[in-house]
Amino acid sequence: MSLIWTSILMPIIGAALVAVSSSKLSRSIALLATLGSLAALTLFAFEFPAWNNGQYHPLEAGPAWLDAAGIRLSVGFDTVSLLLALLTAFLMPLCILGSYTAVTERVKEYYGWFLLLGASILLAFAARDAILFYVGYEFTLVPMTILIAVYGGTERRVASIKMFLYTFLGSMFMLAAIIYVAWENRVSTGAWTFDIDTLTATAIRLPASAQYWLFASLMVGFAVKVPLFPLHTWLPLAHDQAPTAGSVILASAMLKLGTYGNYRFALPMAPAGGTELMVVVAVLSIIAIIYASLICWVQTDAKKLIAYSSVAHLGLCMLGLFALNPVGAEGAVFYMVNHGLSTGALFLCIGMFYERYHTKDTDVLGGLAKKMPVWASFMVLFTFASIGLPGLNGFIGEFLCLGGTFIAEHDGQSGYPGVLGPRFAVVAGLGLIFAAMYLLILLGKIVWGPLREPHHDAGHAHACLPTDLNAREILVLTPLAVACIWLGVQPQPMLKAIEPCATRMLAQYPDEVQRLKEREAQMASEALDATNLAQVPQQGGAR
Amino acid sequence: MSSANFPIPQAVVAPEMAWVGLALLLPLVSAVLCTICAAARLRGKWPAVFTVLALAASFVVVLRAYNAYSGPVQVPIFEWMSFAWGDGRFQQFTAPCALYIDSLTLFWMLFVTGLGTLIALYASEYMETEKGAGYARFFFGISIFLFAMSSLVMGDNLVMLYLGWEGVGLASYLLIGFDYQRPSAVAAAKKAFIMNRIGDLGLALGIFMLWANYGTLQYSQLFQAMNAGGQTAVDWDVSLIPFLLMLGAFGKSAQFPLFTWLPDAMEGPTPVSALIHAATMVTAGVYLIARLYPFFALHPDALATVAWIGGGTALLAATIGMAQYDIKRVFAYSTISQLGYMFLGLGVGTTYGACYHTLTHAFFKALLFLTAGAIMHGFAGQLDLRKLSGLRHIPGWRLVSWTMFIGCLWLAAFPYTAAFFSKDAILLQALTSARWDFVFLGWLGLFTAALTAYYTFRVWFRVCCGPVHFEPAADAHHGDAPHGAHDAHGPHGHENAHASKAGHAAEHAFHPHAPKWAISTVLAVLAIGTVAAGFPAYNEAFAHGTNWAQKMIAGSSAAAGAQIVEHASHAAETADIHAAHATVLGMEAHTGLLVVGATASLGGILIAAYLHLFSRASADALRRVLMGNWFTRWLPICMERKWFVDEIYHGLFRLPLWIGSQVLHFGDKHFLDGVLVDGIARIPIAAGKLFRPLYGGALQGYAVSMVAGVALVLAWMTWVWLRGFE
Amino acid sequence: MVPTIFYAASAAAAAALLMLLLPAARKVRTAGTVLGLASLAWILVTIVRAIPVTDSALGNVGMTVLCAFISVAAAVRVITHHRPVYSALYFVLVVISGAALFVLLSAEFVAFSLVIVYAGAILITYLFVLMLAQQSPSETGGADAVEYDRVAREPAAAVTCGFVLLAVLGSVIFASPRSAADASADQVAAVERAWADLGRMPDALLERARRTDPQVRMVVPRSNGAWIETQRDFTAVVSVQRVDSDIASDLVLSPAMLPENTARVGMALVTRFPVSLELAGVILLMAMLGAVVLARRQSELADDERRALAGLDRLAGSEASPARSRG
Amino acid sequence: MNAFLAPVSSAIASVSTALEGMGQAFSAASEAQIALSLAISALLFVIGLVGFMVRRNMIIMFLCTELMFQGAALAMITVARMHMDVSGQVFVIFILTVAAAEAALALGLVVLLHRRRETLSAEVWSDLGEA
Repeated sequence: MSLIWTSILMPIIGAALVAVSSSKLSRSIALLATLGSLAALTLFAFEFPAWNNGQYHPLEAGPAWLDAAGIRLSVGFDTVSLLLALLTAFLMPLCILGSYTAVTERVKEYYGWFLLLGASILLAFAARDAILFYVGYEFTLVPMTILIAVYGGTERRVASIKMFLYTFLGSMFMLAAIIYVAWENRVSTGAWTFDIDTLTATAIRLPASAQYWLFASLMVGFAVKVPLFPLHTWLPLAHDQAPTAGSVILASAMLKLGTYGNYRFALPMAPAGGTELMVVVAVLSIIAIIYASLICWVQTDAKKLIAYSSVAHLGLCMLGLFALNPVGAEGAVFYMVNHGLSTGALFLCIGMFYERYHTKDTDVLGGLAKKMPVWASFMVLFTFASIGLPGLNGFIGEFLCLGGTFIAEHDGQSGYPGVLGPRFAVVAGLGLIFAAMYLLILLGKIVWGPLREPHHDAGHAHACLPTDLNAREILVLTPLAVACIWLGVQPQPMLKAIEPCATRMLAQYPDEVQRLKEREAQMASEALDATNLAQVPQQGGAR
Repeated sequence: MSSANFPIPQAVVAPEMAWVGLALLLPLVSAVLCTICAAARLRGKWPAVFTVLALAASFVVVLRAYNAYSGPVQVPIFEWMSFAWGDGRFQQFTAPCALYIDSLTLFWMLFVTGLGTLIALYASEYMETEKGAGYARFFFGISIFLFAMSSLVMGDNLVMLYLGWEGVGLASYLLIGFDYQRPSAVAAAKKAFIMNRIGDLGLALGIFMLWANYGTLQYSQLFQAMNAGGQTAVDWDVSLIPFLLMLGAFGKSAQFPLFTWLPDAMEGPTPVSALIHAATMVTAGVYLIARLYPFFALHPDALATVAWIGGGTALLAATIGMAQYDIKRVFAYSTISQLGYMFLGLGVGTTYGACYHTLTHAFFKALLFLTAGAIMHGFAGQLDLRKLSGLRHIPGWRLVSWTMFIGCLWLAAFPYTAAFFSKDAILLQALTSARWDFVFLGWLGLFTAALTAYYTFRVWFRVCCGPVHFEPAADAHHGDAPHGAHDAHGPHGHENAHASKAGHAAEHAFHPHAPKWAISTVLAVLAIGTVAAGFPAYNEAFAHGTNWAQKMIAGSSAAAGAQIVEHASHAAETADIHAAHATVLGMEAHTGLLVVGATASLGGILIAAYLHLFSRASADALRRVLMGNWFTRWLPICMERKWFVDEIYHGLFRLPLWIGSQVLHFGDKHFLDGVLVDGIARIPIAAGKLFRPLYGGALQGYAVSMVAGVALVLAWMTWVWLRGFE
Repeated sequence: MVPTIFYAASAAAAAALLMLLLPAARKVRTAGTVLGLASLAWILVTIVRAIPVTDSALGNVGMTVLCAFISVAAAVRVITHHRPVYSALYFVLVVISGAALFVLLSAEFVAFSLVIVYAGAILITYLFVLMLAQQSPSETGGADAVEYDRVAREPAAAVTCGFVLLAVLGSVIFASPRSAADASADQVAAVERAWADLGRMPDALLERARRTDPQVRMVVPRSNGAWIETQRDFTAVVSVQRVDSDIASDLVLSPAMLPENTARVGMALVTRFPVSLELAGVILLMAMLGAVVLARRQSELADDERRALAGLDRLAGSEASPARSRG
Repeated sequence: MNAFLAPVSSAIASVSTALEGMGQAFSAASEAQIALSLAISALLFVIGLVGFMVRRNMIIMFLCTELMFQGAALAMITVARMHMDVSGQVFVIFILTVAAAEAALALGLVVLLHRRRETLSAEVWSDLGEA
């Protein structure tokens, strides 16, 4: 437990140190702090006993924070949250290393806020108390808004305000839902608590109508964060305007808070609601896949393109989650991690050429393979990881998500009856084609083709950067590349570890879905009876 | 629906055979070494050395496996994607990294690794102008391709197959776009990958469907489950499985709806065209169908669809091939056409014919492409058959000319060549089928064979015979010709005469360099291989021995072929009996087909000889006649313009989607974000504007709002309080 | 039911007030006046009809209604009159009618102090200041008053707020019926406290005892140490020594002997609220000091300002700060 | 005639009794009178409040606060009468004190402000605003 707190507090202490240090020293402190956090978390992962049971570890309640409201500083991980936290901790040092030359003004503040961002995301993943989760979840907005609003592009103000307000509005619904469950728990047990497991146990006993609204409001909060169509419009703007490292963390870790929220709260807490609304969410996810993919196709801004592709990819992730069977859930969780790696890496790649050319417009810039072969190699690798090439990490999640969706109607034998089925998988599968299309178009424009450079003399304004990547930048991308390949070749340990979590999340669903199906069958037969009854007098009249 | 028991040999689990995995590992190692070469900025031929050695070693591994082969084996290597949430058959997902080795696998692997080694050797010389990063990149691509192809063929389950399937797509993408600074190459690479992805989606859905029905994706378990009878559990009819798999096969093997990427793929370096886009990768579709042949009986029309698509594509591609001027494009269309034959063979039920044709085709088409590559290499990228003539007479080019001649004879299915026998097997099956449509397709195939002979020898007579004359291509830099110019706009008939005059000036300045040892050796070896590929058939036809190819196919899942077709067409007799008693044009089937096939082949060659060797002007005259006539005008135009398939696709799919995307993009920005999101955000802003005067700084504004607040709070409290009294 | 009528009447009153506040034609203002008086009557009648009036209280109620009309009408005039001096004078009317209401509620001392302090002192101060800041006719632009006196500021919002508040207050009035038991308990407690107060006023006690019985020589403490003891029937018993004997004997004081209101107020001030009394004194002192300081600051500031203005005049074009006034 | 004059004569009688002071202070007050007085106090308070909000003359605004004091004081007296307790009256005395102090200071301030801007309008003093 102390290791968890170490990993969360290291960045915070780092931020405090950065605040009092000099600009020169700040990035080293930040790097050390994030590395320390990663080290603590890695140590924790090594001695983590719960890889194979889907439970939280450690399980004991933390010290009281607000005793009157039963809020406790309880932290602990299950496999999924540990993986996502490891992803965050893994990306943080890389982001900091990647920002060395990108940020030249207000350096101290940048690293300080960045560390706080990382700490709050880690807190959200580590929290075992719903309010603690909410604190982490919501506090991410503050540093992120500042990172965008101060270090962003030309429209940074609009972008940061929109991001803040949009996601904040969403999470209000979520908070309300959590408090509602806590209140119900208080009514039944007489004591306030926000312990997630307890709340889940309470929530699944609520009547179906209550669960419906519970699920809907949790979903609204998380759907904004995911982001699910049509609540996605804040994301492209935020990505477009954010500094590179901000984009990386936004795409890789912050969006995962949304899907993680679904995994942790919406789905297990309100199985009846989830069953009712599953088709709605699935349809929205599919719309997101197709819609965002098509928009990517005509994007000329590289970063916006990747941002929209995140919308599409996370749509697939949500679809896998809402297939409500272990295959889809495994795929979705795996995809959460791997989308973080490949998309984060793509943002880093884009940031690297942006630093050199100060443009992300694929109409102006192109054919960089000639000038930057090393960069181009990485870019191609990560693009294919994002396309979902088998052997790289993206494939596993994509394949399982689609497969889970496909077999969702395969009831009886898998133990997890579903509703979605092949029709959904086919339409979502079009996304695979579109993904190849827009990402290869991106590659074709900026990596391949004759060299095109912007005309203004700022071509190589950045004096300290060579034409191709320098050692530091290679150092940033290499771990990501290794991770992408390694997870594509050896997903097995991770899949095994996720499996108990997936089944645990879905524990209530087989019964609920069965009930839904029975209800629908009954309604159908009643409708049939009604039409038969309606026909009788008609026939009589005809005679 | 098909509970018939097909005699599929059961696989034995043999972990001790893990060394076969070297066939996968070695190309991967060489890929890594190539990467290191690139990183270390080595300028030598090291990447080629590594690759050739690795591929040769993996060929040796496959040979050893062939020697050690005694029955199907399953070789587990490590767990890749496997998890279970219960004990039931449908409560697990198992996709290990494992190998499934049966005779079909070995049959494929032998020519894949063998040809891969040879072509890599060829490329070591062909690509020498690119030494440095490009050289390493090229051999990286080749190595990755070989790895992926091996995984595709040797994989124990459909997920491994899918890995290879997409992996060869990646290699193809990287290699077609090898000359990445040429936009046409980049576009071709992109097109290849995306069109393949359409097929891949079909394959993926087919895989899911198989999984949903049989609860496993491993071949041996699948076949067992198949024999035990499928379990229909999804709301889609299980008989859709073959159609979905077919879509994947059509994409990878460039069949009718998805074939347009292959001609464009000729943008890649010629060794790539030879290896990937002629000999090996494009046969993956054939392999897929052969491997999963029992499942194609799940729908009675599945195999008929394969046959129709194959036969139709063969004819379509042949007609286009007749009107192309770029040598590589002619060969590309001939590849599509020949692949059509293979699918025809699969469709009519002779997996042996299809697979054997794959083998022979692999050799002669690789040979043809490599000779084309040699010409391109020597003539600075010139590939227009109107601008090359009489190569046979140029010193140093004899080997090329004659090896090309061998390739052309084989492609034209000249009697008693290997290709003749393989094509024969396919057409015989079709012509003797009990189904009228298969017989029709057989005759269509024969007609196509005549066209094939014509366009094949059109190339050879044009390029290697006649007076010596050549023009180097406009870009003196070695590489691949800018086909784009000819591609879109059909050439004008009378170009020939003028071109030769214009070319004379260049002729003196330009000296073609003849191929050196590596290319020559490879050409020679391949020519021998091409001839030797006929051995199994000769053994059967003349020595009445066993046909090696047939034996190999018969030992695998593809063997179920004949029975399935019979089963599907409800014919009482088996294919063999049927063929034995069948007649072609009143003669005994084998004899009849020999006569008819020889006639078609020789007829095509003779017409080509007349039009393109003896009287070249008459070819132009014929074209003028056709073009001058309103009723026939469409024919040459459509053939030259490739039946407008690309344009139709553009108009039918790409353009509407693109317009749709623009609309969505606009809508996303201005409606969804602009009107809805910002519109909602404007409500509080408007409310703020409404109350703004209250807070202008004047005291009373604050007073009013304070009083209003107090009044409202009091009102609410009073209301609550009063409710308490009532 | 009753509150609903009251709300309607209040709404009418609010509408009338709005009509009076809006810069409208004379007819509208007349209509507003009529409507206002009618709705005021309506409010009062609603109340009187809601609560039965005993005959004995008829006079009090009638007087209260009369005073209500006067004070409310005057209050409305205070806020609607365009000329500040008249507003101030109408306020005097409010104070006087208010004092009458105080008297009707048996608070004579407060009533008189109200008249003296308000009408006599505070209002005069107001008038002084008004005179001091009086606009010349040229400033008013020929109208009867300056613009900021004539045009009300956001009357609709203000009247709406006021109406809501009035409705709330009215609801409270209607919602708290007092039980007779409460009233009598209050009465008992009040009488007891009044007798106890009397016990702390030796002279008054002696005087009352003598008034009851002229033979009383002195009042002595009773056996339990208290000076006075309350009886059930609102009478009280004191121990007295009569002129003719040294032996203490009981004397019953009738309710008429209860101390008068002013005495009780005074008693309460010094016995129950001594600290508040002191604080009030301090407040007055501080106010006085504050007024002195302000008056001093005033003249200094005036000098400063004059100097600043002169400086600003030299620096041409930067008259920004005075020009910012939005009058 | 008698019926018409009866309320008037009884009113005069009640005033004289009230002025005499004794006795009536300890009898239960008429509920109607209490309600009426409270209503008047509410009206005065609200009118004062409205006046404070609508009038732009600073002096009148302060006058309106005095109106509100009146309302409050009347409510105090009424409730004191209702409970027959003198604390309410005592409190009104304090209110008077505060009102006097407030008047002194407020008027001083008004004069000060008037000196600075030569107007009594409250709206020239809007420095609280953001603009």
